[in-house]
Amino acid sequence: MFNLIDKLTGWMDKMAEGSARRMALSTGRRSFLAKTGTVIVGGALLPVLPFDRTFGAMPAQAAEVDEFSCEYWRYCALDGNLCNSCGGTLTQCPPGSEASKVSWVGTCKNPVDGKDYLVSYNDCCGRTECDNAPFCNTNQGERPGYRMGLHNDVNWCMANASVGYHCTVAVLVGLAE
Amino acid sequence: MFNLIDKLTGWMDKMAEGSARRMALSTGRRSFLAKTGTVIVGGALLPVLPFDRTFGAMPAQAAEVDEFSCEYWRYCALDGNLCNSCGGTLTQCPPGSEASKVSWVGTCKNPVDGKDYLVSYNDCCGRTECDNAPFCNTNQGERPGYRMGLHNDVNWCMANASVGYHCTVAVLVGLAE
Amino acid sequence: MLKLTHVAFGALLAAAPAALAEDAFKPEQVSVKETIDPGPNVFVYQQEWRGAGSLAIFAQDNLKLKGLLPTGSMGQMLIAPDGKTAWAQSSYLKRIVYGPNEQVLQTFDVDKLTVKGEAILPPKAAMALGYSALLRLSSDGKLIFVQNATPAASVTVADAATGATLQEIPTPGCWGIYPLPGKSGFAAICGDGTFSTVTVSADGKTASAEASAPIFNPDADPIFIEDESYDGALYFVSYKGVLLKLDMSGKTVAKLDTAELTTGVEGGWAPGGYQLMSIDPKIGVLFIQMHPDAKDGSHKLAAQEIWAYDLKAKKVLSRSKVSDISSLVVSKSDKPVVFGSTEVGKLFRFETDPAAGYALKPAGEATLTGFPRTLDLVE
Amino acid sequence: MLKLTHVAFGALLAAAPAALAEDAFKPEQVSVKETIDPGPNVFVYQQEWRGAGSLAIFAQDNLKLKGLLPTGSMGQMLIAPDGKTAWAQSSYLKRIVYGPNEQVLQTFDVDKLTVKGEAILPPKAAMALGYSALLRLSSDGKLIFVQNATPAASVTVADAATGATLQEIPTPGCWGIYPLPGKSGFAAICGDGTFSTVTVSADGKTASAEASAPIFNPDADPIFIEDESYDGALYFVSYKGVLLKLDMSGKTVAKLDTAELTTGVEGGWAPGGYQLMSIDPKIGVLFIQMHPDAKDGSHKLAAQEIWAYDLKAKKVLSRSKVSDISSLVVSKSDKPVVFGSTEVGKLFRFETDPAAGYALKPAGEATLTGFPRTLDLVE
Repeated sequence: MFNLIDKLTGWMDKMAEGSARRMALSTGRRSFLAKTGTVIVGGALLPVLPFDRTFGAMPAQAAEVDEFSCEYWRYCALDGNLCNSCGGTLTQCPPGSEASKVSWVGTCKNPVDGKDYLVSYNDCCGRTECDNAPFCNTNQGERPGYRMGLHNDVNWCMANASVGYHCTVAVLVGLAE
Repeated sequence: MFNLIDKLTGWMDKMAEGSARRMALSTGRRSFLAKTGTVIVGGALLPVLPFDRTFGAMPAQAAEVDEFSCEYWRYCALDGNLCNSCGGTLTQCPPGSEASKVSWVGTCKNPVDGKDYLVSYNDCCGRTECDNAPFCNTNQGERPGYRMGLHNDVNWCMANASVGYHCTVAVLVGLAE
Repeated sequence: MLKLTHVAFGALLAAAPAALAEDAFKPEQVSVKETIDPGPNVFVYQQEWRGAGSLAIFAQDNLKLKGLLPTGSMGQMLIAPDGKTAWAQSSYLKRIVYGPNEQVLQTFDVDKLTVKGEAILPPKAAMALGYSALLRLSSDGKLIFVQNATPAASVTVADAATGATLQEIPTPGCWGIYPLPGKSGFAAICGDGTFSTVTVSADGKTASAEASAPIFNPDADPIFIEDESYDGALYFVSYKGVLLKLDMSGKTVAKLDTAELTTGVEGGWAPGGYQLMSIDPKIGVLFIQMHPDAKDGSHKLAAQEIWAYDLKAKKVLSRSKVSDISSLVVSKSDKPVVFGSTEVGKLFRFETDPAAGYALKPAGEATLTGFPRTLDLVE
Repeated sequence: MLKLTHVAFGALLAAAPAALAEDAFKPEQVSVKETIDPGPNVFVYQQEWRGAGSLAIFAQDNLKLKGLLPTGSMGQMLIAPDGKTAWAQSSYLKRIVYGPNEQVLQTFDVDKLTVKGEAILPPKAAMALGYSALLRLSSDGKLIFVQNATPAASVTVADAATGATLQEIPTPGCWGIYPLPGKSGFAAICGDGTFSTVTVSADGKTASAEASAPIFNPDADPIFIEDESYDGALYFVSYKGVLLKLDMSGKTVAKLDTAELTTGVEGGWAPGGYQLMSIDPKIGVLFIQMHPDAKDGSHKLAAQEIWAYDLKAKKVLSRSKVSDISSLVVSKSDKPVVFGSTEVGKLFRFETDPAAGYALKPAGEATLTGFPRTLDLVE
């Protein structure tokens, strides 16, 4: 037991040290996903939880909402400032900042194709918090820290060299049906 | 000339190192004032400028304004957060902070006795800026930094060990007629 | 060589002599207030993510601000049961938002508002929104527990007197710190729906853990991490409004009872916010933040009502309309006072009416700054 | 010894397998944008007094935010004439608001938004509200001048390429830094109404100073420290609205001309705010923030109107109503664009109509944070 914990946390910490870019380049991710039902997003091993349909559905007008609004479909579990309003894009951190090495994941329905996508919310790090950008606090499928990979009340810059929180991107990393 | 500058700035820096309390206890201040027309406030030598009456007068209702409002008469040249709304009083810094060793001076008319008072605006230092308290920005007689003793756009915690700006008190240090 | 051929000392020498009145005027003296005003306090942690947060101390009776204690960024606060000592865990980056991060545990004297000491923690402490379950004191008051996330979860155990780190306990997949009654240690909520009971040795240096049976379903109806103790039990509430009553005193955490807050109520009401509930043990009443039309993702919405719920009778006593309260705390009194904070900078004080099911009446407000999500009070 | 008798890895292992579609979905990859978007920029320094300030860069044409550069607290910004390099002087206290203060000069690459270097300054730099005259580049671009206040005034001279401190020049009773045209050095405004011309040696290590004749009356009608250059002269404005045209090119500063902005205008209008005026040299028009009912102490009031003043014809061309603009900057264009900031977090963009005396028309806005009191732009 003890060995397992040591191994796991040791491995996880080591994973966390790897760069997001290196992980993202791994071509084996999708097959890994299919095999284990887990997602490696920027270095952390995260559970892929089925979208909780207990509560209501997406608003009808979601398709018309642009990506600079908190109502945009990808932002269904985002808690932070939009990087695309701070010099970045939907998936790019603003120049000079760093992408977080670890991230949390949401499951959001794309109103155009009706499919549920896994969205990695990477924080961008090492720059002053970008309060110039819209602050969004949506929480579909969000869980407290006991399901860390689904938790958005922590600073996901935690594993970076510079932990200052700047803003958040929303990156499509998988399909969940 | 050069010696004089060295002496003056050296002396001033040395003065600035002295504590506000020590200076305030000096009983010789008022006679010093009368003699030189200058004020030592918390360690800095400041000019006593006559109240500029070029522009308008105090509002008529000033006498009824309480000391927790920016309109209170003592605050006529204050730029900062009121310490009496942050755990201090009109003349006391909040517990845990330090009174600034240097300060700027305003000349404010007391609507009760009609007299002009010299008011030392000491910043309180070494604590988080107290934005819980009202922020006042009045500027009667205020001058840019070329009249430093009348300037309120700098952090007057500058000569303290901890320079974090917390809030500002308004201390009556003289009468100007 | 600097050659100054003119005199321009400005503020130093160029003074126009003023006529000074030779009357009875006595100069005032600037000073520093020695201690805060006496009387019971409300503590609010004003968190910042790009600079210094602060721990604000208000008078319970009129919300007069008694002073601020300074912290770093992304921190948590902790108040001793006697209200005389406070702690904060927070981050100090070399360049505030970049560069090496020094995570510090500060110890404060509440009466004097001084920093009594600081200790450097292992650089793993969770940089999280304010939650009281992330920085805790052991029930004997000797140890401080700090929630870590790297993102792997663990707990740093520190000496409450010195701040010195004694050990780091891995708590993989578990979160929150719930001090065990009558012994040294804590429980944590785990992602599989169990609780882990971690017992810490007397010297604070070793620990053992024991899992409970399943307590809740984290997929179907997860629980908030906010806890409240009453009558020897610990209460949690789920996203859908199920109240859990737990026994923390055994080797493992055991479920004693459950109750549905919203049974028979129309409108899709559910609990929501951050520090979303508080129990007044004198009267056995839970005050909880509720919002209507609940759906997946609405669990952090601010309250549109605060409900007073009788824990013994298991029924809602009153429902009071409020504006955007996202965290609250209630005093321990026969006639409780509720303090609630908004996300946009207000602290509200509500008196309650025992004759009207402890319905809330607005009775004061004050200005807050930053992200004020944790409140505490000591009578 | 930690003895865990249960598995509760939560996020690590307790994963419910999801059905994954085997279609054409191609995962996106998170990355970092390499450079900011091309095109002319507006720079706004967002000052903070309890944490990290930032230098915000907006597109001139649509106010889209291109990114932020990080600074410490109570800082100043400086932009190179080519707009490719920026500097900031700011304070980094060990505990953000208390403890030893390290005053840092950062050098930034504007296109990449990177910190190219930092140098530690003598710990005397003025911790002042944002004013462009407090951090300046010499006219040859080789030296940086930093305004100090202990409160004794002096100027630190640093190497613009390395940030290294070369000397500290005492400037007792004088304030503001106005680079001399065509040579190394600066002028400063002195409290007796003169200007001091400080010439700095080629290696930046020594200096000499020369006083002017009286230029203004600091008691009767003080001048703001904001300066604007046009047609080889430097312009200042007084509290009462007298425009001073100064020659900085000689051994001492000389007054060339004065003009009263408000002659013949009813309503007690006067200039006010922080960075309160800006000249478009292409058309020789000054844009200046004005407020009515001026009185002692009103000189920092935000603008209720912005006036366009023809410097050659010496007349007001237009008066445009605005809301609470406290600082502004104008582009160098035949059809200038005015950018104005408020104290409450807005950046406004105004287009001007040459046919209507360059009257302002609102044409865009963006959100600002902190205390945004200095603006700059490069075409």
